[in-house]
Amino acid sequence: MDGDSLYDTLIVRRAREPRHAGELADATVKAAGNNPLCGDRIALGVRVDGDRIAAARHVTKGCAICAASADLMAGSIEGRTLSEALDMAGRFHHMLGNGSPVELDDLPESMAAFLPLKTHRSRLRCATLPWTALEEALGHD
Amino acid sequence: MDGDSLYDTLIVRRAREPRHAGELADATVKAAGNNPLCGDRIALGVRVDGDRIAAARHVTKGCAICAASADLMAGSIEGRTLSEALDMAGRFHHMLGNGSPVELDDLPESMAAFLPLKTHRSRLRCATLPWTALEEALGHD
Amino acid sequence: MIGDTTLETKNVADLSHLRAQFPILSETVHGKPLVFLDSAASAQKPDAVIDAMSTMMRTQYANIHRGLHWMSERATEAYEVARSRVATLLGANAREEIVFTRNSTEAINLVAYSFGSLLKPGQAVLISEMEHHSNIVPWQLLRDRVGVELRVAPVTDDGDLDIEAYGDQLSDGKVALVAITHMSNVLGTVTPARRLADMAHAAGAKILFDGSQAVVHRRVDVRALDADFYVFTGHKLYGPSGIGALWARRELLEEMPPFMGGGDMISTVTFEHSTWAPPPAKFEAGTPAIVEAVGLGAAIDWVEGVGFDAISAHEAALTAHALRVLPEVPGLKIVGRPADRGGVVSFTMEDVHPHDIATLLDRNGIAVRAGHHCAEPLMRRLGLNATARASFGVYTTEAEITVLAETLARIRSFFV
Amino acid sequence: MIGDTTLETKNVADLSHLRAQFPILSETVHGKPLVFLDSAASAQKPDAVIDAMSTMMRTQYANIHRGLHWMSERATEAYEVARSRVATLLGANAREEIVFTRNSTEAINLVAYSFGSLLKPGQAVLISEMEHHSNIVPWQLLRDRVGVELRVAPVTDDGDLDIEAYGDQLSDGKVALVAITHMSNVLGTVTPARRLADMAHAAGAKILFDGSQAVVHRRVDVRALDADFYVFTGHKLYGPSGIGALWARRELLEEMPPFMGGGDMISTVTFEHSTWAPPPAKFEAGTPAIVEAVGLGAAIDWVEGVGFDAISAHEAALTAHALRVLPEVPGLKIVGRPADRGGVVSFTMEDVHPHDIATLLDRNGIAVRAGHHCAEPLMRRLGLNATARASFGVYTTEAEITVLAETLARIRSFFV
Ligand SMILES: Cc1ncc(COP(=O)(O)O)c(C=O)c1O
Ligand SMILES: Cc1ncc(COP(=O)(O)O)c(C=O)c1O
Repeated sequence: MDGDSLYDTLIVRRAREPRHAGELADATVKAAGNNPLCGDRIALGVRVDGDRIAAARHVTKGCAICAASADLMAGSIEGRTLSEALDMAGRFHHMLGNGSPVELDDLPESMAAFLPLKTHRSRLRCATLPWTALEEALGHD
Repeated sequence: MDGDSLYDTLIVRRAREPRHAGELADATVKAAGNNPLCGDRIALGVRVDGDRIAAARHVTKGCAICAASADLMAGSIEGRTLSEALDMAGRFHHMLGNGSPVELDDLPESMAAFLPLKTHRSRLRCATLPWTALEEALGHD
Repeated sequence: MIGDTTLETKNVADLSHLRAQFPILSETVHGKPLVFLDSAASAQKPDAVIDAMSTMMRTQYANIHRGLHWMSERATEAYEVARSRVATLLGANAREEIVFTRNSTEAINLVAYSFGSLLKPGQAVLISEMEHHSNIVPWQLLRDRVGVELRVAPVTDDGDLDIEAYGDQLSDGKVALVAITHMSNVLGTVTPARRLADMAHAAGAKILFDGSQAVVHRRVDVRALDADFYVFTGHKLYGPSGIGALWARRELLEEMPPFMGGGDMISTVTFEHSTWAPPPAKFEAGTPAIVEAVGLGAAIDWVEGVGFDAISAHEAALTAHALRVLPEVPGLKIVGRPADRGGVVSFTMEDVHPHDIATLLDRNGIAVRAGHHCAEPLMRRLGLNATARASFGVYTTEAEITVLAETLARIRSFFV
Repeated sequence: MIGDTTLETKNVADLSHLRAQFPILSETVHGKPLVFLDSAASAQKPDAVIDAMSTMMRTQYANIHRGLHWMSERATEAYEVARSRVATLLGANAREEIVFTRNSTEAINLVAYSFGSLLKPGQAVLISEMEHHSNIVPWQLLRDRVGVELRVAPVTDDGDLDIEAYGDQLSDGKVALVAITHMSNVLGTVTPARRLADMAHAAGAKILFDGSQAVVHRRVDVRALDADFYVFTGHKLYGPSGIGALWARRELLEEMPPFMGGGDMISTVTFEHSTWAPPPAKFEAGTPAIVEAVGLGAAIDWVEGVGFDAISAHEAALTAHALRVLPEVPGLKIVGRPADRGGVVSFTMEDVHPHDIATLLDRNGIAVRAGHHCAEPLMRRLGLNATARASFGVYTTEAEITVLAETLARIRSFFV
């Protein structure tokens, strides 16, 4: 679409056909994210096994960016340790922050799809909402 | 003073050495004028004899323009009928108003000293205050 | 109204001449020419306004009132001339009936604080379901302060005010004030203002119109409407930010206590007791937005130069065009079908969130708004979280609306 | 401070370079070059400010917040950058502690309404005898609304705050808030702010400084002052009209209820109940003065570029010069001899009313203010109806003050 890298096919596809959507019946940790400004809403369920995330699922009602971010996040934290997941959250925030260019090394390559948001700051929260919910979930663990 | 026609020597002289200042012991009509914005204050006493102004005196505390206007007014209304005096008041207001150029015919020539006030609208009330007090005095007669 | 009376079709050169007066319209966004369809949020400014403001600051600026020197007298005069412009715009009886505020919001809050302080528990304020937050929250704050009741007249499924229900709300005679929009910023609905005023008055209520949107699109005459209060905001009327106005009947302004205290609104001050200047000064505490008032005056001059007949015909044509081409976009639904409407069109598109619509339009240079448009209760009534909204100004062209529709179709195809 | 550290004596070319940035300074008045000695009422604007405003309106304007498109994002960013500039100017901990208002007056009224609504009968607000009406009337209105007591700390014959009496007023612990000027607009008095804050805090009171004059003349650091609230107005700081700011400690802003209701200050709205956005948004209802905030940011940049050290040294030199040459004018009396003063000098002249002084100066191109300067109670304390006041800006020259003195001498000779 007119050379638009923001709505990367990845983002649109994941928003339309999420792979990690749904309730997690045996979740050990839950969190909700809510952006009153635009009505985005995410419910996150995580099953923690020891210090590892065994499974993560989300129910997202919102824009494509939020939905795709939630789904990509859920996929990428599964199997990671808690501290690895929190570290990823930090990197995600940093990637979209005002700071210096980021090495994406430790983030799944797919996350680069959100980079154009740096020039759409009003939409930043759509992408970071799932990660903020995750941080809250694990912080409250 | 730098070609200044507003502070015409007439105005400055009359402010400094008024000819019609003071209380009028046997005044039949009194009125007070007050400009809270600048603190100008005038007390006017008029003795009306039949339909004629037999005498007029003022006590003015204020700027030179107000003081001179009060004194020139008092001088020019003495001996006039009430309706002549009110007419003069109307002409004075009109002279300084936004309207068309005025014939000064029926105003004493001295009044022309106030004409430059047309470009100092913030000072207009200083000159008109005595006349407004007069109108009030006679209106209340 | 569509056809040869529009600005555009009458003389296309007119519109390009007119567009040339808005410097921002030649900007590009993400490499595409700017298509600005967000005028209901805030309109762009013609040279006439920008220049009036800079010229004042470059050649004739000083604080107003109480200044005895030339610059101050000139500035005071310019400020008061702007007040007269507003009075003429609204058909007010006198310039003293115009109070300058920052915007509509402050004007409504002024009434809520000042007129509101005269209300008593047992009395009610009546608003509608389609109000902007600016015409809801001040009354909630008043309710919580004073204990009045806050009533809400519903809207129909088409997005019109439910007149019958409005009448019912008035029927017990407890409503002291109706505060209602003259035109909805979400649906474009133009309310039947004169009828609402008559009904309010018959029930013993005063009526305030939120004219933020209406004043831009049509000639408003507060006397013909028989209004008691009318508010609008300068930045939507091609004027500067930071300036708006309240019109109110002189008797009301005289009765009402001051809102804010400070310089210029007093007659005398002692520590024990102060007395107030007559309106409008009583309501303009402190140094006002002097240059902005002058800019607003220039905006009004400019708008009057174009003419409200031409403006409303142009916007009616644009709106008709939009209502023709937008529904052809697959999955697109127009929100609301009001009986009488202005140049504001809200829509949703199946499978695409309004925020994604807005961002993708933006990447094509097209500026629309998406969200709740500061009208959450209306959104809730409509069963929506958000809509996308295209809104038209005097500089909007049919071609731009066509581009909008085409781009929306491409966006949609991208998502399904 | 006088001498080689001043802008002027350090490098005369500097000042003419600087004056060249103020287009209005090359205007003539009644055929004479403008000598603008009324900066304390409102300062003139440098090109940097005028251009920042026009450029924004020409190239990058839209309503801020909630706009997802490029123009809106750029405008929002510019607005928030301006907020950061204000935070830096005042030494605030965070930009969220800055609330944009129209002017000082609105900022004080905001505190009086919002913080004031938390006060109870039995508590008191303490002001001083040298306050501007803007820092008197809002507290009178609060007194009448809420039933608090309004106390007044006297000034000495020199025009300083009577510190002992100030302490006495605080001693019963009933004072909840001190609201006091940081610099008098009549006498030039700079109050010992940190000491006043310490005394207020020791007595359990919060303290608000009216920085309308102070912020122009000196570097202000709200943390070093240990202030709780600080207000100023943009138009005196070489910025646009229509914009000012309130700084308050974050905890206070969080505790305080909203002042006005409307768009942008809410979190969610239902008719029953609304919740508020966090500060500063909670206090900025409606579309703010966007372009004016950006203009204020440009003014602060410009002022910081000149530097507060240079500015205060320059103004100290000008004031010293004025205090040397003015008393040589026959019949002239300087009003007030405060211990610490800024670039504002009030005076009277025997046999010539201040209004006549102002008008006659004006006819010579010299702009001063005359009247009660919105400080009637102070005038009454000084036994005066009015004074004439010359006030200095960064562009004022010693030569202009010399011309003032010479012209005053001629005026006086004309009257005696
Ligand atoms: C000391 C002081 N306080 C408050 C104000 C009020 O400022 P504004 O009119 O911009 O609100 C002024 C200026 O007039 C002032 O000098
Ligand atoms: C209908 C309506 N009312 C009120 C407002 C508030 O205007 P402002 O933010 O300028 O106060 C707006 C615009 O946002 C509006 O569209």
